[in-house]
Amino acid sequence: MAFEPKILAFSCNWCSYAAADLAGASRMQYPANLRIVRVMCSGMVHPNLVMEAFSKGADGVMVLGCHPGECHYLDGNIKAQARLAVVEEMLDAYGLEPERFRLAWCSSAEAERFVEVVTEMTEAVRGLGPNPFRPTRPEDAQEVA
Amino acid sequence: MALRVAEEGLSSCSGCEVAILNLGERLLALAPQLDFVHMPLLMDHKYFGQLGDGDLKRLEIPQAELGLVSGGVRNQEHLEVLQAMRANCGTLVALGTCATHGGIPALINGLANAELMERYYRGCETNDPAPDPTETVPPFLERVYALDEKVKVDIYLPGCPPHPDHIAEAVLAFLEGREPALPHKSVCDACPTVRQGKGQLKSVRRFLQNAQYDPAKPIADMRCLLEQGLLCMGPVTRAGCSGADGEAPRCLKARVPCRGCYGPVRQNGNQMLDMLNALASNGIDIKTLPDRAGGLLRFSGAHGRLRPRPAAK
Amino acid sequence: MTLTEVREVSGQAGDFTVRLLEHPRYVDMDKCIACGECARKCPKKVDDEYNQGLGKRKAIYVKYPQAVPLKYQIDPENCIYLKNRKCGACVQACPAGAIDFNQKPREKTVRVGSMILTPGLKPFDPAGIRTWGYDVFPNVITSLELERYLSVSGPTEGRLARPSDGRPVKRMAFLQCVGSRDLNKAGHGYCSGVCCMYALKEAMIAKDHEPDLDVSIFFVDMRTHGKDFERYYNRAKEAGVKFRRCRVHSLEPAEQNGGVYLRYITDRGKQVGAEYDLVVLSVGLETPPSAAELAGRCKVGLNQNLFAERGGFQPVQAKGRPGMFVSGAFAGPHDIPQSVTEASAAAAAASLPLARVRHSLTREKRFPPERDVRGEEPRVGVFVCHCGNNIAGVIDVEELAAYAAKLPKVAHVERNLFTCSQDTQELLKKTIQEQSLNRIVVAACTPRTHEPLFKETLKASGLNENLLDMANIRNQGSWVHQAEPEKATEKAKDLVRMSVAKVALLTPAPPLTVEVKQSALVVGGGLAGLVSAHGLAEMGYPVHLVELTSRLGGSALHLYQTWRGEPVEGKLDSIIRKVTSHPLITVHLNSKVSGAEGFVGNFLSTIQGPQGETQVEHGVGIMAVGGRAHKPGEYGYGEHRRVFTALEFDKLHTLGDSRVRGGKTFVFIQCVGSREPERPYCSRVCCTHSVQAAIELKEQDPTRKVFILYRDIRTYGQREEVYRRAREAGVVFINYDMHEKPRLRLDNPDMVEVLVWDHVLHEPFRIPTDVLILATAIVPNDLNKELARIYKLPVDADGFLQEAHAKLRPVDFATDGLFLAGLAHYPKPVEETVTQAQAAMARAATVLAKTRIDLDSIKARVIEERCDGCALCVDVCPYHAITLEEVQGEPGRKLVRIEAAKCKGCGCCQATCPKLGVEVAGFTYEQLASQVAAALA
Amino acid sequence: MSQEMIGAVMVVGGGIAGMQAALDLADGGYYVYLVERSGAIGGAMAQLDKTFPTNDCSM
Repeated sequence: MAFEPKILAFSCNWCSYAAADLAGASRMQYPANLRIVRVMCSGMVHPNLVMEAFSKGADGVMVLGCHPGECHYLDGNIKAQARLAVVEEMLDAYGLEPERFRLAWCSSAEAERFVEVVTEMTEAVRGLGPNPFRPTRPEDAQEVA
Repeated sequence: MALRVAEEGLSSCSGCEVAILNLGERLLALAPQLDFVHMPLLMDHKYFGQLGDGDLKRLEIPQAELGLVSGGVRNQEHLEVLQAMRANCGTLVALGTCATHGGIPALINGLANAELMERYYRGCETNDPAPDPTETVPPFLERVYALDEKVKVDIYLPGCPPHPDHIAEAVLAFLEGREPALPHKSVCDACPTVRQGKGQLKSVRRFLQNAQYDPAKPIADMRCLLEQGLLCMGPVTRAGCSGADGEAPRCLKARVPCRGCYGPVRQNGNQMLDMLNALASNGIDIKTLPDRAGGLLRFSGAHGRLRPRPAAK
Repeated sequence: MTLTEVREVSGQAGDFTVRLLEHPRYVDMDKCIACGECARKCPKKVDDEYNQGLGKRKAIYVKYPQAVPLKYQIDPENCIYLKNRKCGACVQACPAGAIDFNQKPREKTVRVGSMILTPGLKPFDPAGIRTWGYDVFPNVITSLELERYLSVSGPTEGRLARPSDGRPVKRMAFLQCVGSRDLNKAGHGYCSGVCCMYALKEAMIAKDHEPDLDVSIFFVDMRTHGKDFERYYNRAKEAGVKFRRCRVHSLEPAEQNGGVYLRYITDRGKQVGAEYDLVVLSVGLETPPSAAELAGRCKVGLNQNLFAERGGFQPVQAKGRPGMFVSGAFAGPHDIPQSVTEASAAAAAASLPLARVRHSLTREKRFPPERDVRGEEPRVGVFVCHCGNNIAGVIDVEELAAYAAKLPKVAHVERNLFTCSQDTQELLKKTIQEQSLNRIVVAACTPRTHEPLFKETLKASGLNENLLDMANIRNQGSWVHQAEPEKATEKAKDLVRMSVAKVALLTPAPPLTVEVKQSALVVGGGLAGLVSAHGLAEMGYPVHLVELTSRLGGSALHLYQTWRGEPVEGKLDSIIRKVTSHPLITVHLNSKVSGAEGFVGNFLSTIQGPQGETQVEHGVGIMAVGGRAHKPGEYGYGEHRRVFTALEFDKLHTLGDSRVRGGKTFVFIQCVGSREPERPYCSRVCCTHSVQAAIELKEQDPTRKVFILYRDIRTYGQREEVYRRAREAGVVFINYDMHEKPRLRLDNPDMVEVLVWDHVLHEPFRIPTDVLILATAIVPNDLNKELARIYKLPVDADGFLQEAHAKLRPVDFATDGLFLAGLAHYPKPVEETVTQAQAAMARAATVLAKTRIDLDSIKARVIEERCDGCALCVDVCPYHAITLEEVQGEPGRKLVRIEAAKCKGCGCCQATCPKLGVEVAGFTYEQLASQVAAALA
Repeated sequence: MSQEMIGAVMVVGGGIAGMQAALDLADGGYYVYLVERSGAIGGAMAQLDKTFPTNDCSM
C-alpha cells in the first residue's frame, strides 16, 4: 500500500481554523491526511506538544496562525515564530527532516492559501516517507519528547 | 529483622556512594535497622565469588528488600548487573542523575560508538593508535542508558550527587512503608533570589564572568541569575540540591548559576527543549547560545535525548 | 432585520414611530441551514454584484460565504419560479424544507427613542465619461473590481489577469481622483479621502502577488493623512511603486497587445506617454440614491455634496433634527476607522437623551442550576449530525456512530438529521438528562458558528457549558473530501476519537464575573477629555477629570475656528462651564496620575495633586492627554521676527499685530516637522488651517500676495471646498519636494526672502516676504509615555498611544476598560476630536451599563502544586495579567498569580512553562496532548 | 422632559458603522433595531480584500 502520511496541525481559532472552515464552505478539496487540533492561538502550542506528536508517529506537524500583526492576542503568533527555532533544534537533534514541521500564516479569508499549504505539506511529507519514530505496534511507542 | 539493602554502581563516579556515607550520624542511627548485604564499592563484596567459593560464571547478588543502583548502563556488564539487581531486589531505587537520566557519562550519546573509538581511542594524540579492545573489557552497548530504559525503576533519586537528606528520606519512608516525600518542583522553588520577569533580557551568556551581587548581603537580595543574563538551568531542573531545608540551591549559594545536575523537573521532561522554549518565548534568540545540546542536556542525555548526528544525506 | 426598509418616520426625539417594510426572502430563516444545495441546483445564473459583476451567482444565493445571517435568499428579479411559476428546483433540493414562495412583504411598526442613519456609500460609477474609457476599453477597471481580482475569494482567486484576454498583467497604472475633486466630469467637488490609501494598498498587494509588476500611481496630491498612512506610503515607495504627480489627460488603445496608452505631462513639464496592461480607476465615494431617499423620509438635511448636514461640535447630530444621528459614509467620505469611531459616537449621542430609560427594554436569559459533575466518571454523549445530506452524503454516518459507540467513556450515541435544529435541542436536553450524560461531543459543523448554540443547550440541560466539544466533520470533513468518502469517514472517526479524548478531560468552569465600579476617570482636560467627561456624567456616572495644568481647555484654547468657520472659543467656554458645574464631575487641576492598578470594572488610580495624593476607584478610564505644537529648529524660527508658527500667527492675526495688518506678502510653508525622517507622519490639520488662513488674508485685502509652499495639499474629504475657494481667491500654491526644501535669506530684519523652485517657470523663484508662517507638526505629549508606563499601554513609534486595532477598535486599548481620544491618539481637527471623545464615551458606557461583567471562561490558571515562581511566564503575557506574589504565610516564597479579568486565554504562558504550571481552561496541555495521542492512535 | 421616552434605538444600515453603533447601544443597555436593506449585514467593507496598513483581512 502506498504510504499515506498522517499530518497534524495546530490551528488557531481566529485565522487558520476559520480558513479551514471557509475552505469547506467553498467546497475546496484537499488531501484527507490532515487532523486539526484547534487551539485559541498559535502561541499556545508548547514545542513539547509538537515533539509528542512526532514521538507518537505523526509524519508531519504544522502550526498555523494568523499573519504577523494580526494576532487576536497581540503577539501570540510572534511567540510561535520564536519557538520555531526550538522545534527546528529538536528535530535536528533527533535527526528528523526539518521539512516535517511547518509554521505557516493564514488569515480567516485565505481558504485558498490554507488548501495550498496543506496540500504542499502533504506532498512534501509523502516524499520524505514515514516518520522513523512511527510505531508499527502501539507497544513500541518510543518516548521522544 | 533489619532491612536488607543491596547497592551497585554502574557507569558512575562513586559520588553517589559518598553521598550515602555523607548521611553521617544519621547512617549510624539507621544502621541497626539496615543490613547492607551487598555494596561492592564500600564493602569489597564481589559477585563472582572470587574467593573460590562461588560460581565464576554467575552473578551472585544476595536477595534484598531495597536495591540502590547508581550510574547509567554503558556496557554489557552494567546491563547484566542491573538485571541481577532487579531480579534480587524488591524495590529498586535509581540513585543519582546517571541512574535516572544518564548523567555526565551520557554526554557521549552525541557520538556513535565507532566515532567514539576513532576520536578518543585511536585518534587521540597522546595515545598510540591501536585496534579496538575486544577482550577483557565488556562490550559497549550502543549508547548510555538510564536505568528505566532497561528495567523497571520504583523510586527516582536524582542528583549529582543526590542530597543525603533525600537518600535518608527514601530509606526512612521505605522502613515506614509510606511514599517518600521528595521534591517535585524546580530549583527555582528553593531559590530565594529576587525575580521580576525576564522581559528585559535579549540574550543569555554562559558563566564566564561573575554574577552581580553584594557579598555583604544575603542571597535573598541577589537578582535572579537568569534575569542577570546568565544561563541558569534552575527553572527546568528538579529541586533537591538544597536538601530538606537548605538556605538556597547548592550552586546558587555559591552565587553560581544552576547547571541542571538534578535532571528535568518532570521525570520525562526535556531540559533542552524546555530551557530553549522558555528563552525563546521570552524573546531571546536561542541561536546565540553555544553548544546547546551539550550544555542543556549535560546531565540528561539518556532516553534518546542526545543522539549521534545522522550522517549527511 | 434584513431586507427591510424604512418607509416613514413620525414623532420626535425620544419617541419616534417608524414604519418598516420587510421584503420576502422566500427562505425560512429558522429552517435554512446554509448548506447551499439550493444554489447548486438553481438553474438561473446572475451576475454577482458582490464580485462587482465579475463572477456569477444563482438566483438563490448568499451575498458571500461569511455573510451574517448566513441564510440563503431568493432574488425575485431573477427567480424563474417567482417570474413564471415554473422550476422550483430549490424546493426539491432543500433538505430542510426552508423554501417558502408564499412569503409576502410585511409591514411593521416600531417605536424607538433615537435613530442612527448609516446607509453607507456607493462607489462612483465612471461609465459614460469618455476621458476614462471605462466602458470602452476592457482593460480599464475600477479599484473595487481590482479588489475582487486580488482577493482569493474573488473571481480569479487572486490572480492578476487582463480582463480582455486573461494574459498576466505586467504594467499597471492607477488613476486617482476619479469621481472626486472634479466638478466638471463627476459633479463632486469633494475629496473622497480614502482612494489614495486604497490605491497604495492595492498596489502593494498586487506587488505581493507579482513582485516584478510595474505599478504607477498617477495622482494630484497624495493624501496619506491617517495614522501610520505616511509610513505605508514610504513603504510603497521603497517597494518600487512609482508615483507620478499629474493628471492623465487621455487614454487610448495601444497599437498592439490590447493595452492602454496613457498620455501625461510630468511635473517637470515634459509630455510623455506609456503603455499599460491594466488601468485602474481609483473611484471615489458618493451617497447612493437609496440613502438620499432615506434622508428624505427621516427629514435629515443633506448638503450640496449629498452628505448629511452636521456641525463641528455635534459631529454626529443631524443638523436641525434632534433624535436623529448620522455616521459612516453618509456623514461624509470616511475611511473605516473614522466610520467606526463615528458609529460609536453616534451610539453615545443617540443614547445620551435616553439615559433615564436605559435597560427598560432589555432583558436577561435565565438557566436552570448547574449539576455538579465533578467526581462523576465521564459519560460521553456523541451526537452525529447528518446535516441533511451535507455530511451523510459523503461520510458513512452509521459506521461512524457504531465506531463512536465503542470508544472508551462513550455512554450514548445518536444520529440526527440536523443536530442544530430547534427540535433537536429539546431532544438533546432530554437525552442528556435521561442518560445522565456529563460530557457532550457534537460531530457536525464548525464550533466557530455552532458552539454557542450547543453551549446554550448544555446550560438549559443543567450542564456546565464547557463540557462540550465539537468534531468538525462537515467543514473540515465531508465538504473538503467529497470525492473520497472512505477517507472522509476514516477522518471523521479520528476527529470524533480526538473529541471524545478531549471532552473526557474537560472540567466544568464556573462562570467568572467581576463587579463594575460605576464611575470613570478621564485623564486630560482638553476638548476630548471635556466632551467625554461631560457625556459620561450626563449618563449618570461620576467622573474624575485630571488635568496637568491649572486650566481646562487644552490645545483648543489656541484655536479660534473650525474648518467650517465655526468659532471655537464660545463653544469651549460653554463645555468648560458645564463640566466645572456638573455635580457628578470632580475636576483635579494641576494634577496627574501617578500610579494605577486593577482591571476592567475595578481600577484604582492614584492622582497626584497640589494637596497630595488621592486614590480613586473607577470602572473605566479615558486617556486624552492631548498633544502639542512642534517648535521648529529651521526656517529662521526664533531668529527672525517675521517667522511664526501657525498658532502664533493666529494669535497675532486676531490681535491685529502691525506685521500682519500691514503685511502685503505672506508665505506659508507646509510640513514643517511633519513627514520628515524623524517624524514620518502627516499632522493632518495643517493644510486646511493654512489654506483657511490664506483665504482670510485675501478676503481682508485682495491685493495681498499669499503663497502656500506645500508637498501635498491634504484638504481631505469635504475640506476640498476650502482649497477650491483659496485658488479662486488667488492664493498661489507652489509644490516643493523633500530634497528641494524652500531656502531663506534672513539678513534683512524687515523682510524674509524665500527661494523656492518654480515648476512652471523651471527656475528658482524669489519671494520677498513680510510674514512667514510655518505649519508645524503636532507632536505627542510626554505624558503619553508616562500613562503608558502606569497603565501598561502601548505607544507607537511616533509616541502616540496605540489603539487596539487600527481599523475596527479605534478608541479601545487592548486592555479592556481603557479608551483613548484626541491628540494623544493622533493629530486631528476639532470635530474628529469631539467624535472620538464621544466614541470613547460610548465604549466606556458599554462597560458601565452593567453592574457585573461576565468573563469568558477560556482563562489561564495557575496550578500551585506545579508552579514554583520561576517567573518565566510573567513577561510572556501580552496582557500583563501575570504577577509574582508571595505565598501567604511563607515569606520569601513566591508563585505567579493570574488576574482572570485581564487574561484572554491565549495560552502563551502555558506554552512557556517547563512544568505545566499554568493551563488554559478548555485547552490545557493534557487536553491538547490527549487529542494528539488520539489523532495518532 | 415629561414626554414618554422609549429605551430603544433604530440603526438604519448594517455596514461597519451601523454594526458598531448597534453593538455599542446594545451593550449600553438599549434595545436596538438594526435595519438593513439587503439580505445580509456587512456593507461595503465585506467587499474589501485586505485593509492597510497591516493587510488584515476585513472579514
